[in-house]
Amino acid sequence: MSRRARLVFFAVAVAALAVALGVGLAGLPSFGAQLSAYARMLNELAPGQRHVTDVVSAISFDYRGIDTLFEEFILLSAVAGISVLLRPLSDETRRLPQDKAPDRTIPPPSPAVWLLAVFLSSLLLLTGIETVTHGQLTPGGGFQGGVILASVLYVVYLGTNYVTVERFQPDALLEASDGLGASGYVLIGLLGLLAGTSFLSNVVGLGVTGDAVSGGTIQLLNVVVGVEVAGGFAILASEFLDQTSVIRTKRR
Amino acid sequence: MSVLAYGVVAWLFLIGIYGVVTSRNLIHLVVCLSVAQSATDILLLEIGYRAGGHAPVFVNLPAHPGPAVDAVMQALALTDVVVGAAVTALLLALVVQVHKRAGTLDPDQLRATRD
Amino acid sequence: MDHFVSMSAVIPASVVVPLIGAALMAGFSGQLPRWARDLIAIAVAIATCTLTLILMVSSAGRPMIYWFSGWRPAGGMVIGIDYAVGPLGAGMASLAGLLVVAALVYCWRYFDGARGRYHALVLIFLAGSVDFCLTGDLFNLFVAFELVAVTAFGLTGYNAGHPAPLQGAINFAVTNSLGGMTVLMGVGFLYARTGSLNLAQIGQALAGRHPDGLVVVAFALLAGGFLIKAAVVPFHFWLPDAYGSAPIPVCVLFAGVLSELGLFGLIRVWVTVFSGLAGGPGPRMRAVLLGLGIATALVGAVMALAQTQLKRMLAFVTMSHLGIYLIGVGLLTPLGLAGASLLVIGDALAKSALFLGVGVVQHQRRSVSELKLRGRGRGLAITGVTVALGALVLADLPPFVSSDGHALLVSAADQAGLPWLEIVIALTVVLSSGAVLRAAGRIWLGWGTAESPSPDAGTADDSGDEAEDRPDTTDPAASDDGPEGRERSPRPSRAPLTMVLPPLALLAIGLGLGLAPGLEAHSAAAAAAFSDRAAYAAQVLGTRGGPTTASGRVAAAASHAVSAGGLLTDLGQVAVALCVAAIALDRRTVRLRRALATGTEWLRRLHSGLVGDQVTWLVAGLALLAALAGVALR
Amino acid sequence: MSQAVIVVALVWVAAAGTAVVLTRDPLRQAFTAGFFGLALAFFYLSLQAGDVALSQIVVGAIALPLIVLLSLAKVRKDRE
Repeated sequence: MSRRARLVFFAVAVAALAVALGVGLAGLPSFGAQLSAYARMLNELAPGQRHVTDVVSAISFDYRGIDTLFEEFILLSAVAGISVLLRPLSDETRRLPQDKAPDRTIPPPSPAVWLLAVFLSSLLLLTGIETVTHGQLTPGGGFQGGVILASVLYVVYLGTNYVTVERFQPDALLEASDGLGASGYVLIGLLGLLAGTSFLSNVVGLGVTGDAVSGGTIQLLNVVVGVEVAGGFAILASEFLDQTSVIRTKRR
Repeated sequence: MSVLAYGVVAWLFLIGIYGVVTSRNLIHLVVCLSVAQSATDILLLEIGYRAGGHAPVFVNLPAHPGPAVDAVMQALALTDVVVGAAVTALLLALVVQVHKRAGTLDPDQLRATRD
Repeated sequence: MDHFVSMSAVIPASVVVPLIGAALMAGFSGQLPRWARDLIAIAVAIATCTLTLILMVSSAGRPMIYWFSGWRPAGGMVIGIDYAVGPLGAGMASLAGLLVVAALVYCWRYFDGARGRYHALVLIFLAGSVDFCLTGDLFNLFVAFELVAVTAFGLTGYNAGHPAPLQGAINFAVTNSLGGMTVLMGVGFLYARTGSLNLAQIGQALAGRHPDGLVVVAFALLAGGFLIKAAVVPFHFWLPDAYGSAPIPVCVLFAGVLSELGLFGLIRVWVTVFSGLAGGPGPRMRAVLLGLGIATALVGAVMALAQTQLKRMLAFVTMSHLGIYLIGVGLLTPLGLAGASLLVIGDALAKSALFLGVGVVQHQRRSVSELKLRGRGRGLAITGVTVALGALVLADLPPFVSSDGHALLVSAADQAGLPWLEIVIALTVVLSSGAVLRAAGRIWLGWGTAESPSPDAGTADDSGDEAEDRPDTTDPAASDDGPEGRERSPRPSRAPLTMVLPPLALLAIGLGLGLAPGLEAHSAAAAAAFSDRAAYAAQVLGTRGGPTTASGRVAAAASHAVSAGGLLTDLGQVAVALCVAAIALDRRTVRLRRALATGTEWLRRLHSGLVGDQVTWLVAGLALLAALAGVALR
Repeated sequence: MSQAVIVVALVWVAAAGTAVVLTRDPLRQAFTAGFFGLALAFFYLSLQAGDVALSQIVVGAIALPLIVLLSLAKVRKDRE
């Protein structure tokens, strides 16, 4: 199709689809008028049954915990897929940028930048841990906290130097945390089977509602998800960073 | 109110697809796809909204807080946000490589799979 | 009951095993030697396949319901997520397991596997397929849809050094992500209407009601998403781009299960959710699905005949067979579903064998172009036999299992009063098998010419020279693989047995299944149980259901379906497919071929490989589907 | 009150989403996309969905724009 023909065809098609969507949306109950019995029941029961204050976390990690298990593996597959796609190919080399001028030493970052990085990274570290571990109490949890934790690494990069950090090769550690977090979710699920009930049953002591340690496996699952997501997002960003900074196409 | 709320869902979904169809740059195309994807999250949360409802977080509530909004739809939207992020990142990795191998980002210049 | 308690751990184990294996593979395989990675991944896949086979056998007669996190329904309301395990779903899952084993064994010597990430992705693909086949929850079905899709996108682009796989992966990812979005919107619509995410409970809430606009559009969005995955016309454009360029072992998984999952999702949701609607929507919906199936079958077959790039040809062959399955599924009768199921199994084995055979040729001769390979098959005799046999099995050569499926499908069409469907199916099968046989004749017998019949031989033909098996990584960590990693780079003079044998093993399994007695009756009983919405809902929700339909009656009808007449039809199909190949190779028919190539030029032009075109067709298809659903359901 | 907030958020989301699609230059689009991510987070907050809003901020307003920018940087570097 020429671009013009495609545009005309698309205009007709999208108009028809808009009508169809409109018909469907018009059948919805009016906005804000209705609450399903399922939702009402869970809102009522979850705090008492699961000793949580954030009902969303009870649904994500307990009532519908298997959804979140597969969600974590979607993330794991995306990270693995990106690592496959962005791996250095046979016509590419990994070269650290300073190779161009081997005798040049990298200037250390100025004290102000360094101080800021230390401050920011510790702040982010605390926020991330707090977000991960309080998932059952307040909005936030393993996923959100995990992304925050992953960002710590990049603040460290900012404060020091990408190349310096790269020398430590944190990749193996990040990969391990990605894989460990994901398998941790499955292993915690197996506790339920070992206790003679179902996979992913919440069989750990639930604690007192509102306490820092409460919610049983809901909290544990938040922690392992935090570990997985932190590793996964850090790998993700580092794969893209590698592409821009150290991976080059060999000259033929 | 309903018309506006649900209309935004259809609008974002369709304009996102419009962006995909007319895009001249694959990075632009991928971001447009994520706009269409956000329409689904909005739909879920709107279905779960209860006028005057409070967040499904049962802490520090007044004596008679009234109903909370639907926590189930929030849990689903949460999953979908993660799925959307995963797909977008994966697509961007593909785009970076295709630019290396085909030398262009214009989707209409990519002819490797033409029949 | 005791039996069920011991069995019940098998149900979660069927996803736990591949997931654990994948997570460890993703996290630690850098520390493992290469042979250990291969061995562990193969063991995990075999274990998963065995677990799902156990489930298939033990759920025959009575489906098994498993509630995750221990939340059983209370007061008629579903709280958690269930797996509703029946023989049909478990069988599909074990097929996925078998093909994953084949794909892993085959790649033992095929490529480095990107430090175990290939293994991790393949195992997650398997776990996602199992989840897709077993789940009884609509949103969980969406999650499985996305899980399978995300792994598949990454696997498609595995050969990231070439433009074609990358472009195929982009087209695949964009269209199928849109499919995921429409599925999720459909989920939202149904939740807003029924307040449930459980298939059985939604179906109960809708049963006996007259569908309004919301239900119609919800169906169109769900069905649209599944049909995109199933690559049904006009949603099919991504399939040849992705399957035609993915690495061979990945093609095996895709051609065998990926798109079939889309059809499985469609029929699962139709039966459990929509089939109880008032107004008897069955017959009109049948017309819609049959129409789509016929179009897909014929377009796929014609396009297959027009290809000379072997992988792309097999991709279109796959598509044409998806059309046939949709015809079987779309009859909306247990017998049709049973026929389609057996065909899915038999064809999956044959198509996988074909892809693996092409992989051997590519590995040894560095090309997948039928024309460039003319006469160069000598020395690859076993593979030649494999490819020819695979093509004949696709034409329903008895006594392979696909001929049983074909017989069931034909008798289902007869029972539905649509005997002419047999002709459509035969035409499709003959053309698509003929295309493969033509290629085999050219490559192994040196028949025909080395030039393309179509006036402007497509650029796609030339992309065959890609070398997938080169060690395409210089990552220092990857070369830690040691001597095994190096050994792979010089080309052995003969194809390794791990490449030559898996396709033959798959064909042998197809033969064994075809000789197994009572397979038709079993599959028909499974399909009858699958198609009974009321019984399904009763079992999931733990209520007393009405009488289950007489699955015995369907089974009896099925065992009569295989007759001498059916055998003759099958042999006739095989003979005509051979004739098609012979005509296509005969030098005297060059004019006929030119005319055909010119006549189908417009169809080839539509397959432009441009993502903008594909999304435009997708939007048009969704709108069309919504209109058709409106006519069919109301 | 909350009604008014929701209306404002809806209009903001629709406008920002449209702007993202119509911004054809990917570099500028990365910034409009971040802005759109914020709009979505604000809207989710107005619908009392704190968990989703937080996810949207970390993903839509930070992580994805960052990856888009990195992809752009790579593409520009290849062109040199």
